[in-house]
Amino acid sequence: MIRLGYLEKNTFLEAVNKKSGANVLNCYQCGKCVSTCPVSSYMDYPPRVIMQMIKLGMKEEALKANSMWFCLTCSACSGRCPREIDIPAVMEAIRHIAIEENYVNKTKKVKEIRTFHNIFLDMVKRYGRNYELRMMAEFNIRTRNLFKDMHLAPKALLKGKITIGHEHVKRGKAIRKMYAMADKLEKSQKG
Amino acid sequence: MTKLTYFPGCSAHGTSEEFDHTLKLVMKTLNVELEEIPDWNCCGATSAHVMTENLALSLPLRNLVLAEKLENNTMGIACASCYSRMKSTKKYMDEHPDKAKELTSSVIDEGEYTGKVEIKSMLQFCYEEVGVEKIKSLVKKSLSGLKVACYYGCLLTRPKGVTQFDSPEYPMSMDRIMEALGATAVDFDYKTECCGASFSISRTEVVHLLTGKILEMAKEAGADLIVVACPLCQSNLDMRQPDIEKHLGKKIGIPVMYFTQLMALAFGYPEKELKLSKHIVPVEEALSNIGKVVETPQQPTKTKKAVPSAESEAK
Amino acid sequence: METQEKEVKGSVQSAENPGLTAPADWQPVIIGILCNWCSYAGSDLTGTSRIQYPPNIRIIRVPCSSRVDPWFIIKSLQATADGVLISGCHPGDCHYIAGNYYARRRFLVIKNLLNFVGYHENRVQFSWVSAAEGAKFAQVVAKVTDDIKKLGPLHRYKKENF
Amino acid sequence: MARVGVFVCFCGANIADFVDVPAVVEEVKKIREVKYAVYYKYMCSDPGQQIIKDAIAQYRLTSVVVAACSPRMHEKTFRRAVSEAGLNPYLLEIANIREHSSWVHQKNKKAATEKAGDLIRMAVAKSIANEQLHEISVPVTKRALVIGGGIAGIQAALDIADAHIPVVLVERSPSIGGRMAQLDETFPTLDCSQCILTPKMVDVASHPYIELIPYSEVIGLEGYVGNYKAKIKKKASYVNFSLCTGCGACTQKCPVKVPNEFNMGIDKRKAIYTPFPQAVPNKPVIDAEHCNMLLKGKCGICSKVCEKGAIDYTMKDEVIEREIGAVVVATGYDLWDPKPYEEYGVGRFKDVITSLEFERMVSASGPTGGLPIRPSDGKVPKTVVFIKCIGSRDEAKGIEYCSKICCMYTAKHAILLHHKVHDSRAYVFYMDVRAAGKGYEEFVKRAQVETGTTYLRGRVSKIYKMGDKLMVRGEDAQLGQVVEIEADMVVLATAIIPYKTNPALARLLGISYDKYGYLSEAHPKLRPVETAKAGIFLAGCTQAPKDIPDTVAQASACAAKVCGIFSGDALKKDPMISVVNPDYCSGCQNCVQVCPYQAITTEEIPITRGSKETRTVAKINEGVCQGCGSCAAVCRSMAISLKGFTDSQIINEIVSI
Ligand SMILES: Cc1cc2nc3c(=O)[nH]c(=O)nc-3n(C[C@H](O)[C@H](O)[C@H](O)COP(=O)(O)OP(=O)(O)OC[C@H]3O[C@@H](n4cnc5c(N)ncnc54)[C@H](O)[C@@H]3O)c2cc1C
Ligand SMILES: Cc1cc2nc3c(=O)[nH]c(=O)nc-3n(C[C@H](O)[C@H](O)[C@H](O)COP(=O)(O)OP(=O)(O)OC[C@H]3O[C@@H](n4cnc5c(N)ncnc54)[C@H](O)[C@@H]3O)c2cc1C
Ligand code: SF4
Ligand code: SF4
Ligand code: SF4
Ligand code: SF4
Ligand code: SF4
Ligand code: SF4
Ligand code: SF4
Ligand code: SF4
Repeated sequence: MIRLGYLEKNTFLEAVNKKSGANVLNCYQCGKCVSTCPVSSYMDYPPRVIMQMIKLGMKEEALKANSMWFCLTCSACSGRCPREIDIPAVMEAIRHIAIEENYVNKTKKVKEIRTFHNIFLDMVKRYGRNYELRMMAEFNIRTRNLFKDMHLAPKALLKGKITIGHEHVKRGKAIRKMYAMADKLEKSQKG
Repeated sequence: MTKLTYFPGCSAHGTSEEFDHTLKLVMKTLNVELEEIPDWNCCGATSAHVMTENLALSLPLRNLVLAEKLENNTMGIACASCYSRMKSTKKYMDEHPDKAKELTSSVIDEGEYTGKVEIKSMLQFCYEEVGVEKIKSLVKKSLSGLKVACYYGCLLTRPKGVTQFDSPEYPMSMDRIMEALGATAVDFDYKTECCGASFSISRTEVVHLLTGKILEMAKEAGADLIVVACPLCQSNLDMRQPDIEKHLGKKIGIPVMYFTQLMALAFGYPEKELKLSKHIVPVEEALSNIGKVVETPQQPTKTKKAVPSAESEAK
Repeated sequence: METQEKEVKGSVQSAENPGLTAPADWQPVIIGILCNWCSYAGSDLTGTSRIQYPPNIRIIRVPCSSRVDPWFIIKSLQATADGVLISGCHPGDCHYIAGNYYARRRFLVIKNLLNFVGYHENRVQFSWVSAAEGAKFAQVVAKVTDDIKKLGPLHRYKKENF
Repeated sequence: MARVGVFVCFCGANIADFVDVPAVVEEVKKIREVKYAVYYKYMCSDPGQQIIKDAIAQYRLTSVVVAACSPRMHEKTFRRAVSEAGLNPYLLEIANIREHSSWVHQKNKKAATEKAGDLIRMAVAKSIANEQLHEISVPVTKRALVIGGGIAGIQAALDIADAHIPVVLVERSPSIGGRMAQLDETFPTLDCSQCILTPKMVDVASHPYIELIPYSEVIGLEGYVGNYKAKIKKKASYVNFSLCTGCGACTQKCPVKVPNEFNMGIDKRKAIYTPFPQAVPNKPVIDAEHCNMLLKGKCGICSKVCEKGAIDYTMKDEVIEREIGAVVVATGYDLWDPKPYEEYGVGRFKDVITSLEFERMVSASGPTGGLPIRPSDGKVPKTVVFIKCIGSRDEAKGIEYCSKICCMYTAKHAILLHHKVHDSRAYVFYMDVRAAGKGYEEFVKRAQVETGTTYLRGRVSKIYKMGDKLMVRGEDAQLGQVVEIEADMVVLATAIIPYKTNPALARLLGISYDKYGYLSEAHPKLRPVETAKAGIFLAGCTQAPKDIPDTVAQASACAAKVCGIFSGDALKKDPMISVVNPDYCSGCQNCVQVCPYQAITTEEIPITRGSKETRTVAKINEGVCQGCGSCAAVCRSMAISLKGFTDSQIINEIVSI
């Protein structure tokens, strides 16, 4: 049971609206997003329910959910939402709030998703470009699942789908500096 | 000769070499010179925007700034994912010039951003700038007999406010190009369903489910092969197909080709230029349909016979 | 108004013109111009409900708040009034479709004019009172009266004309 | 010099307890113009009124002030009394010393007395500037114009005509009947639409007081209430109706086939056609856009087969005029085109149809003989999914508002499906079930319980094809699960919208319309059938979506309003309206812009008497002016005065305090 009562100020709603540029109060719970979303069945709460949670100020529950980590930003839902809500932007907003405020969902699946993204970003940081084979390998090492997808590798290599060497951005320094500066900016914006 | 700024994206020289290669052949025939952005970097697709705000904007923005240094007004992007990131960043920067200034001055060290370069996907470029008529006129070998299902994925046409291209629900541009080449484009209701590309590595089971459905529907629609315009779509649909078949417990065996490969073929390039050996699901059988007669699906006759006509009643 | 000789016990200082003072028992004159259909009917209801309010207001009935010519306001301030209240129907309820919108717009212009000549903008107030808002009318009058009392007597620029 | 009499009332104790009335009277007597002042216990009583009447005669009073209760209470009473004494009733003024003084300052008799004195002083000052006014009488042409011949227009026309008032009914299409003629059985009682409508249509055609002008449009309206002149364009029908017997030989032989709009394009009609078998008038017209003869000068078959020689290819559009006194606009509604719902395969999937198409199919006289049929293969569908709120309540693809009737007709369609195909299964995707009306919820329950229709709460997100089935995917929000239904047919309850032609019609009539194109009523609650322009009324869906019962109620209300206008030979109007003094008018036209009733136009007058050169001045139509005074307030030249509330009256009040 959830107990509701006087809510002086729904700061969670305000924060999400501000960050996403959407107005979650517009949602009238039609569920069109839910049946549109290709991954709603993997989510703890599908988009429609997330909207309702935000409206009710259920911050912790919403931020701890895995939903926004599964969102593929495919924009299928927002293209169909009759109330024109930018749902992926809302998902992105709560994802960022969850990171900032340390609410991130702790399940293995979400961890793996985050690991992947971190590897990706590291890769780009190092080389300025990404490189699939290496990413795959690193992912497997980090998630302790050495043989995942490895059956694909020989065939892919053989067919030239994946190459062993890879290209770098020449001015790699510039990229690394960008990372540092973006990070600094992020922090200054918060503080 | 028209010049076009070109952003190949990270896959072009890896998984999607055949795309890159055939794209260049096609552009040669179309008399378009591709000018690659010097020292471009990864646009951060699939990951940056998930994790951080400023980095998600800065990675594409650096490319936009570099692109402005070339003289061309338009930039063509091969990968749908890169296209989406770059175009939405451009839209954001055009609407928030202050943010652009902040990032170009404090994060990226490559100069100013003015927003003068238009962004198009290569598909969009072929459809809008070249045009179906021109493509048709250049066909040397008609692809008649070949039935294709055009798969656009989510990011080429969505969100509408960003891409400003074709329909987000049932686009037809690639279908029209295929028809111009002589092929038959089948009705395909899963054209824009997401294939889950960004979970390709981290949540493979999701990809299996989503991609499996797309492949099945293409088969159901009677296509000999699927045509795509994005390397991520291609590798998900092609490379993972054997796994999906295992997962579904049935054979699908539908090859997945780039629209540029088929354009190159129709423009008269020999098959070996298409780099068909790179495909995991073999394409040769599908291509052997070229030249065969296709029976067009019977248009069911109207309700006529089943019902008394209104005319007889009007008497 | 009767001019009576009053004993000066203390004094009220004008907020606009600190040099001016008035007797402590000074009572302002307020002219209320009310539209027939909403606010006048509302003020009648205040009466029938026997709701009490300060006696300083003198009410003039007009068909619609849009009938209020800015000149009436200026004339009121020139003549006897220390303040003016204009009251009409709520937005969307105007008996004459949209008259109260015109009135409202004109009123904003008048406020600027008042500021320009150095009168405090509270001297002229505008309100929406419906035929059902007897209690609200009393509140509005009380507030306006209070506001004007705080401002003190109006320094009339052309007093000699009257 | 004015001679004013002042009559102050005690109202028993109501006034006298809190206002020192005798003192007030003494005070008032000091006013120069006051020739007589008196108090009495109950001024409104007969003896009280007699005191006034006697004083008028005795003191030759030129105006009267009664200091008593609110004018809203007894102004009429005292006006009557004054006029019985031979004084113009508008020379009376009332000082409201009860509601505005004795009742609201009960703790301060001194202040209340002083205030009462001021209020009387003000009334006296005003009354001095009062003028004699006379009720305005506007002659009326007792003929009504009804625009649109749907059920709204039909009902309004019949009700007015039954009161022996002539009606001109102008319908744009070749037949009256409107949308209701296209319906099968109707909710909430399921009586057959044709059975209840056709007799009314026939009544219209045969009514001695109704002039039916079909295939025509109103193209101009001039004048004001009671005195309008309408221009009506009769489109060329190429059939001489006075010769044609309606035998139908021509329509049978015509070789040109065109999609039949009456049947939503499910079948075909000819280039010469009567829209439906029960059409009124039951005469064909030639569709000039498709007739070979008119397009290419070849054919002429219909003329050959017509024994009466009724076909006339040279017929031209014709403009006629009618003088009328009031207008009822009943131009009905159109249906929203669901094309933007690409995710439902609209346009691609033949078996995704609209509700009106379904309605035509299940209609016994419809193109499929009353059976729902899949357009793709002619098979009878077994599983049918109905989707509500298509285009309605959808800001992204359609319009924001709720179309009001689709919840009900969808329930009806589910029931009708069950009646026609016994072993069928209906699913309804809904967001809310809006069934507020007499017997409506019960009707929906009937659909849910008796026919076993399954209601699922959620908006469908996608329809795709699997073989010859339509896969309908949506969330059942109650289950919290995505469901997919394998359907044979999908019916979209498309939104109701006004005709695109409505704004142009509104501009030509001088009435307003909202952002969607619906015509606007004068007040949403209290004047729902009137427009802001006197003498023009609204009935039916042209004002907002509504069902037949509401449409008919509104139409009858319009008829009552029209009959009210025509109840006397002239319209009596309050004389408290504005007039322009052309000598002062500078022609700035500020007044023209603010008048909410478009009562002000301009005219050209000679610059000086007898001069040939002219200047523009404002002119107020006394038939239209409602006396709001907006114009008087904006006129910088002080050329306008609002009678009863002139500048001098109000200024007198102000300066008398
Ligand atoms: C699928 C469906 C099912 C329905 N079922 C029911 C039901 O079961 N029960 C129920 O109560 N209601 C039902 N309705 C609603 C019903 O159709 C309407 O309430 C009713 O028809 C409204 O009548 P109307 O006269 O206002 O408009 P209309 O019927 O649209 O008539 C308007 C007329 O005006 C004419 N016109 C338009 N513009 C002009 C012009 N400029 N000049 C001259 N003429 C013009 C048109 O040609 C038309 O003849 C249903 C509606 C739909 C769509
Ligand atoms: C809580 C609430 C809020 C509402 N809010 C709104 C709103 O915001 N907007 C809106 O449009 N509507 C609103 N309504 C609806 C609105 O009140 C009604 O639509 C409207 O009052 C109906 O008017 P009526 O004249 O039909 O009935 P009533 O107002 O009930 O009048 C009937 C009269 O008949 C008298 N009477 C009864 N029997 C007899 C008899 N046998 N002989 C003589 N006299 C008799 C009664 O004494 C009464 O005076 C609201 C209703 C409720 C309950
Ligand atoms: S589609 Fe939009 S309105 Fe409907 S439930 Fe989802 S977010 Fe809410
Ligand atoms: S954008 Fe995210 S929430 Fe929306 S449909 Fe795609 S995956 Fe689902
Ligand atoms: S005239 Fe008015 S105040 Fe006088 S007795 Fe009659 S009701 Fe009372
Ligand atoms: S054949 Fe002649 S008479 Fe008969 S319906 Fe046609 S026009 Fe009329
Ligand atoms: S003349 Fe025209 S309407 Fe007549 S039969 Fe020929 S095509 Fe039909
Ligand atoms: S009446 Fe029902 S179906 Fe129609 S728009 Fe309103 S809620 Fe939707
Ligand atoms: S506002 Fe006055 S001056 Fe101007 S046109 Fe109207 S009447 Fe004439
Ligand atoms: S008084 Fe009002 S209605 Fe009459 S003309 Fe002036 S503005 Fe129009």
